[in-house]
Amino acid sequence: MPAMNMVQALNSAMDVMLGRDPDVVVFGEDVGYFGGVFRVTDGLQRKYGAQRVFDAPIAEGGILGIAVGMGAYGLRPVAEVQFADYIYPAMDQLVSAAARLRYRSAGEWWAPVTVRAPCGGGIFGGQTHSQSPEALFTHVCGLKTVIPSNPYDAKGLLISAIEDDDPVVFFEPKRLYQGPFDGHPERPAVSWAKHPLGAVPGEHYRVPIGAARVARAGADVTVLAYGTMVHVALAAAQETGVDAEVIDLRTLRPLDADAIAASVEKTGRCVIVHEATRTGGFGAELAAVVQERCFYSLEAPIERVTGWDTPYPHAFEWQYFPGPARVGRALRRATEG
Amino acid sequence: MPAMNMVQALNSAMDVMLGRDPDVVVFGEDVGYFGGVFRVTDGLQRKYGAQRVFDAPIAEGGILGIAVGMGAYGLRPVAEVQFADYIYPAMDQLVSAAARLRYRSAGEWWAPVTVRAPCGGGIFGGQTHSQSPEALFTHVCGLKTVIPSNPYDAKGLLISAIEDDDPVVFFEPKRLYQGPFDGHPERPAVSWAKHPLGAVPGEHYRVPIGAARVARAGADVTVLAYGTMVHVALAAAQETGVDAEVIDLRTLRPLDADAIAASVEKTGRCVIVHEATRTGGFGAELAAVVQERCFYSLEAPIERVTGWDTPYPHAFEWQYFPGPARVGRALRRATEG
Amino acid sequence: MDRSPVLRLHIPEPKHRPGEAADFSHLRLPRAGSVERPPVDSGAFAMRDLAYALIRVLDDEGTAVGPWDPQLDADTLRRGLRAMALTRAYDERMYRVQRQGKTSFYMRSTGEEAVAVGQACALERDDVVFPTYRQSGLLIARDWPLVDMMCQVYSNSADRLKGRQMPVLYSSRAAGFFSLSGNLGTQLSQAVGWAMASAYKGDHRIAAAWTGEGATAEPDFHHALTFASVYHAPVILNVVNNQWAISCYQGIAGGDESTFAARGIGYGVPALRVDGNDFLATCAVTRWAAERARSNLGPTLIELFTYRATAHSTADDPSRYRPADEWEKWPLGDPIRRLKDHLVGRGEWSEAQHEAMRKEVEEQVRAANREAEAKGTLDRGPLPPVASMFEDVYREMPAELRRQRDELLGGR
Amino acid sequence: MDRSPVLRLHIPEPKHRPGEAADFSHLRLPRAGSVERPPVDSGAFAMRDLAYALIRVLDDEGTAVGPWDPQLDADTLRRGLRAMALTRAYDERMYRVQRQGKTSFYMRSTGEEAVAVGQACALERDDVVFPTYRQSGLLIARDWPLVDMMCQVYSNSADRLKGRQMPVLYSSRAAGFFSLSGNLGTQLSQAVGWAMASAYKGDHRIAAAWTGEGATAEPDFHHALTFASVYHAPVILNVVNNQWAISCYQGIAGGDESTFAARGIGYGVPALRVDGNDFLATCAVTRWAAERARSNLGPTLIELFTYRATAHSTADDPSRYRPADEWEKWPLGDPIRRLKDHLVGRGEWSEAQHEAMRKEVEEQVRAANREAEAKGTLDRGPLPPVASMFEDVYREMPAELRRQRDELLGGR
Ligand SMILES: Cc1ncc(C[n+]2csc(CCOP(=O)(O)OP(=O)(O)O)c2C)c(N)n1
Ligand SMILES: Cc1ncc(C[n+]2csc(CCOP(=O)(O)OP(=O)(O)O)c2C)c(N)n1
Ligand SMILES: [Mg+2]
Ligand SMILES: [Mg+2]
Repeated sequence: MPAMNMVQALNSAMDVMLGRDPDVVVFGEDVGYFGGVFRVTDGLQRKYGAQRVFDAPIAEGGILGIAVGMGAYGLRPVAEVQFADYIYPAMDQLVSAAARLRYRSAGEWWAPVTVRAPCGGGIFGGQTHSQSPEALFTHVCGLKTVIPSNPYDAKGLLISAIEDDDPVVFFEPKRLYQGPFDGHPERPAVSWAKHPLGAVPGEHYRVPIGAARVARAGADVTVLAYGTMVHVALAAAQETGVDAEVIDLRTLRPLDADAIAASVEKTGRCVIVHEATRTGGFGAELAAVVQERCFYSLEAPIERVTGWDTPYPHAFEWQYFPGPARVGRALRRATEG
Repeated sequence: MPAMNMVQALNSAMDVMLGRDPDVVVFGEDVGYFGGVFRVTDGLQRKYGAQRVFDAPIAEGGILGIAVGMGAYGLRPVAEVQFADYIYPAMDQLVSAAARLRYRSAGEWWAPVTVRAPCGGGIFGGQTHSQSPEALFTHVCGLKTVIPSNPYDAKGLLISAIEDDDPVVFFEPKRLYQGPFDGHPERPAVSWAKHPLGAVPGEHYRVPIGAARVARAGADVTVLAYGTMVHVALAAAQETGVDAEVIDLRTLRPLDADAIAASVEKTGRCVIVHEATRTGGFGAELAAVVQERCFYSLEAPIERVTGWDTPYPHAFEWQYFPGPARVGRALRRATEG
Repeated sequence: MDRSPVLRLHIPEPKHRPGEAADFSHLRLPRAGSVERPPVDSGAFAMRDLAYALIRVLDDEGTAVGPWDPQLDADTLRRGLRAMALTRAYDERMYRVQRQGKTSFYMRSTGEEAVAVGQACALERDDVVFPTYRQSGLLIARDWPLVDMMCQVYSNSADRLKGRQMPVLYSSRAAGFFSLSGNLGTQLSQAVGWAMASAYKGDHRIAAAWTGEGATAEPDFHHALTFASVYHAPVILNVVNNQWAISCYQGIAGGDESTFAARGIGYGVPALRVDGNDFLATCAVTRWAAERARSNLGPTLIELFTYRATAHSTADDPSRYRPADEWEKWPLGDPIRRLKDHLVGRGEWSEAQHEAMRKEVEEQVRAANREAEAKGTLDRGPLPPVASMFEDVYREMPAELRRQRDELLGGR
Repeated sequence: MDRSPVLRLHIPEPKHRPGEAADFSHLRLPRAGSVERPPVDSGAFAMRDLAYALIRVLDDEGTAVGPWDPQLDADTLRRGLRAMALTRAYDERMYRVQRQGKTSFYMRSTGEEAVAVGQACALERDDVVFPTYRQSGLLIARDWPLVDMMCQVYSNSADRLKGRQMPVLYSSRAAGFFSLSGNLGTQLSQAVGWAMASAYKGDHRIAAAWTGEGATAEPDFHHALTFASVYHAPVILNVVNNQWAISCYQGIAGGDESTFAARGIGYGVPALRVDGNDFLATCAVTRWAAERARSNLGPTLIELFTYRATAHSTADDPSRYRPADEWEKWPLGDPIRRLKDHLVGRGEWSEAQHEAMRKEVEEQVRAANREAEAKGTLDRGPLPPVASMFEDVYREMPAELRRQRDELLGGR
């Protein structure tokens, strides 16, 4: 099986879908001729032509607006927002249109739109190239939210998203594009080629939306994580020696609450990790669900390890980032609590 | 003291602030000559002139954009978004500009903007005149979020918001404008004149942002609520006979976590009520905080009673609305759990 | 540098307010027939003066004159007249049932019937329209059953939208009528996307979208013009300038500084400005734009100059913000009367026929309403099944929503 | 209706791509001095042809000609020339230190110096500017200390912005330079709001804002034009059309269909289009617009036609998407060379003086950089205190943030 990094895996997902389905079109700022500022759409315009893979004006709201219209026609648009930090101008079309069209028309019209956006810190992008705004979308009924943590899932989930008849917000942790990132910025990047989940089939396959994955089985504490933080959690477990069960959520909405509950019922303890700001982050929903479903199994407070409640500061990226040390301390607290 | 309904109290807050501070300006769609579709700015243009109270083009993003610029100049703009459901086009200016300006300029510039928007259901407004999107703002660091439940607080909080040097999103539960609403739509509206918190001083006073209020003292279970749901919770307590301590949060961010923790530590049980959709709603953050702070005092799972995870349907407003019966059942479950 | 005079803030004000007499003498209304009709492949720059003109076909005597006369046969015109009359009768009836408490809300398009009906006449039945709440006439012109529309207004048991939407926020895929949104403007860029998709697929169908002049300030108007221009989308973008946006006169949207049609020019989108109360003219400009779109020449922006004759909605009271006699004084008249006069002048219609038709459409509306009310009204039901509330949020109901539905049904 | 030909989707393409030779022969460049200068109280409609023209003062011999000649004295011009040269030298140095790994990122304005510097020359020092990342020349023209700018680029211990912003996202309230945002376009409507506030207060100060041509597609551009038009805001809205938005040529923003200046007309905003590489011309049009704004005549839209000579940023490689020789072939030349030639032609400058000045500004930059590096670089520090990360989220730090700060400091 070919080894792919996450950029290649995502590219392959679009390649496969453009090849299979003439209704798939791909567009966004710089995605056409250039192939995207992160090269995720590299070569696709050359292969499928400018009518199917094209550059769009710098207007995220317009990009989503036309995507909804194309979806209503019957296409499966895949729109890129260049950074998750720039998704806000598209908020109205996402919330008021994409997420509501099927409901308000009682199923007459719908918008099978996939919105891809790189998220998270780790590239010294400062506060406007590092954000993780997923919780603004997981609150919106009608939207699905997906965040992969590795090339294999990235491709399978993106294919599922494109084939999905509901709008999907698909966040790509940019720090993982080139290699698994265990939270230690000082270490040289490791290649996805050396990671089992960097083995990615070239052909069509799906990873289902709504199903979590056990990234590490363990007995002492359940760690709920997604995206970059899966790898940080794995590093923290290894470094602390805490026998953590690390669950890679993969999809935030619909949430695989059964998998979560099964694990927490087993371990009796839970640590939630995300890079997004703490207050009102998706970790809050996870904590609420866990205590609702597993109250009588819980032996310690559910811990949240998250980005601080500040914008992502350029100079303090690594003090902001919830790294293995912070996660490790939470693992200890949770297992000792 | 004059009896005021919530519309009058809010109007009085702006009147007082326009009178005291020449840097206060009020604008929005239909707020000028007409006085607002809910009459909240009625008479203010006549009294203070069109330069201070004026109509704006139908562009919530533009309204917030000019508000941020005015704030940067040194004014204290009070902008109305006609319905909270129409705040999404302003998302980028709120999140990327208003909330970030002070931080990114290290205090050189800031945007003391107050954004008022009627929220919540109860007027057969369907999915685009009934929303409660507060959780999209409570997740955003740099913003404060306020939701009053009565005329006295509404005036005092709005004055505090206008005087605040940070941007404040101020949601007004429209169902409470004319009278306290206990969740029984079939009952005729009760007048605020008959409610102690309908007695509102005509002059300047503040209700501090960040301080919750005990709406009803009780021993058996803590109910966390805000806006319309405070009254529903009170009705549920009365109807079930459960001795609930009902806390009116008033401010969601900054949250009065100490008041919450003190109550839950006392009662050992907690029910959270909001009208907004459940998944990722502000109730999730409340549940997370409560279990973090009071884990060892909790005797039953924290319950969330919320709007369903669907848009607000026109014909089923009252089946959607989390009324006293649903809250009452949660009170029973929490006290029996 | 000289720094006087001191700056001051300009706040636009309409010419007249309640208590004053309306006066439209400041309007520059070109003679009917006086505006040239450029070829459909003209560029935005070359034909830019049309954005400041006013295309009129019917003159003061009701005669069709000039290069924009669409030369419609009398049957077509009688059909249009009837659709306009039916729209008005429908509006009046629905307004009344709202007042009777049978539903929550209603919005009429009185005085603007030549917009939707006249433009429908220029479109193919399978072109898809992306309207606002004030183009119900599109459905009526496409012969969509009144009963179906009424069931939506009542949110009743036969409402295809399952009681989810406020009255008048119709949807009819079968009629090529896109689901109406309460969020102003959003349909504009969606229509462009739909049209781009149609072009991408080598389809024949074009799209048309409408906005009020007030909502042109929303970003979607800008996005629609930008994207339509860049990709030459086969779309017609219509601004219905009915002078008012709830309580705000069109100056608050920028109408004192320019026309709304002129917005198009700067984007390279050809723009036409038309007498919105002249059925022949609205049909003619739309035909021009449709031909342009179908010939891969790209989008057109049309401003339809008209007047909102009644309140914004049943929740509104216009006497609070505009002179009582504005509609009376409105110089472009009543679109129904004007088309009737034209047909009468051509010897193709008579006052008696008109009166009979008026009664007929009223009866048609009354009968439809009886049928619709039998299927339920908002105040008394029957309504759709309450559990349907949980459907269509997603294509398949996720587990959490099933749980919530069961909670509601189980009274837990 | 004839339904052929079948629709097809148009995707704009630039004339040339990598591997091909650049060619600008399609550009219509009016002769210098040939465009009229209307009175500042002209309406957008009356002067609409200027949006399609190109105001040029310097002719091919470097002589200032025509009605737009701002008749600047030689001292002013020499100051402008020096500020442009300093901007370029500063950019080159900062580009180099980024390449050396001393900071994360950098963006140059090479080839566009006459935009910021020429326009600064027409504004009062206390007017407030709302720039993008490519108008650092505004700070330099306002004599803001290079060391301070460099400390921002390094996010070092002396960075007034406490290491929070990416390089070049400066803020200087003292220089009337609004805090730069990474979110394209947002500053445009903010400038309009600031200008409205200034007008409301009876102030003298006006605002000016800049956007790239690419970002005109964002809603804020539309909002800025709409609100500025409606309230006659004393603001100058500038579109820097440097032909590229990262990898997208200006046609993707609509530039093949119209000019960006022309966008203004439809909103009733007078529009000027200017040779952005002609210092005299950029200064002259800005003066015109500033006089208009200060006379309560409202906003002006200016398109500055120029070329992005270098990469978008240090993260970009333009050889992947545009011909290598475009900058060389760009017919409007290098703004520094053009102003130098003009001064030399007037006998007010010489090649030797120019060379000396070039060395001088380089030395000035080098010295400043030594000073700045001594205060820290991103890679080696010292940086601001880490706890400062929690400041300025709110005016007062809320309890929850204090707790988080303590958690960080306590290593909990
Ligand atoms: C995004 C958004 N903002 C505000 C509103 C509230 N609103 C509904 S109709 C209306 C006025 C629209 O005026 P116009 O566009 O001129 O259309 P008209 O009603 O005249 O047909 C307003 C402000 C809304 N529905 N959506
Ligand atoms: C809202 C938003 N969307 C996208 C981006 C990413 N981005 C940064 S610069 C740029 C291109 C801007 O081009 P233009 O406006 O022409 O300015 P120029 O770089 O040419 O000066 C893009 C797409 C952004 N910063 N903000
Ligand atoms: Mg209108
Ligand atoms: Mg550019």
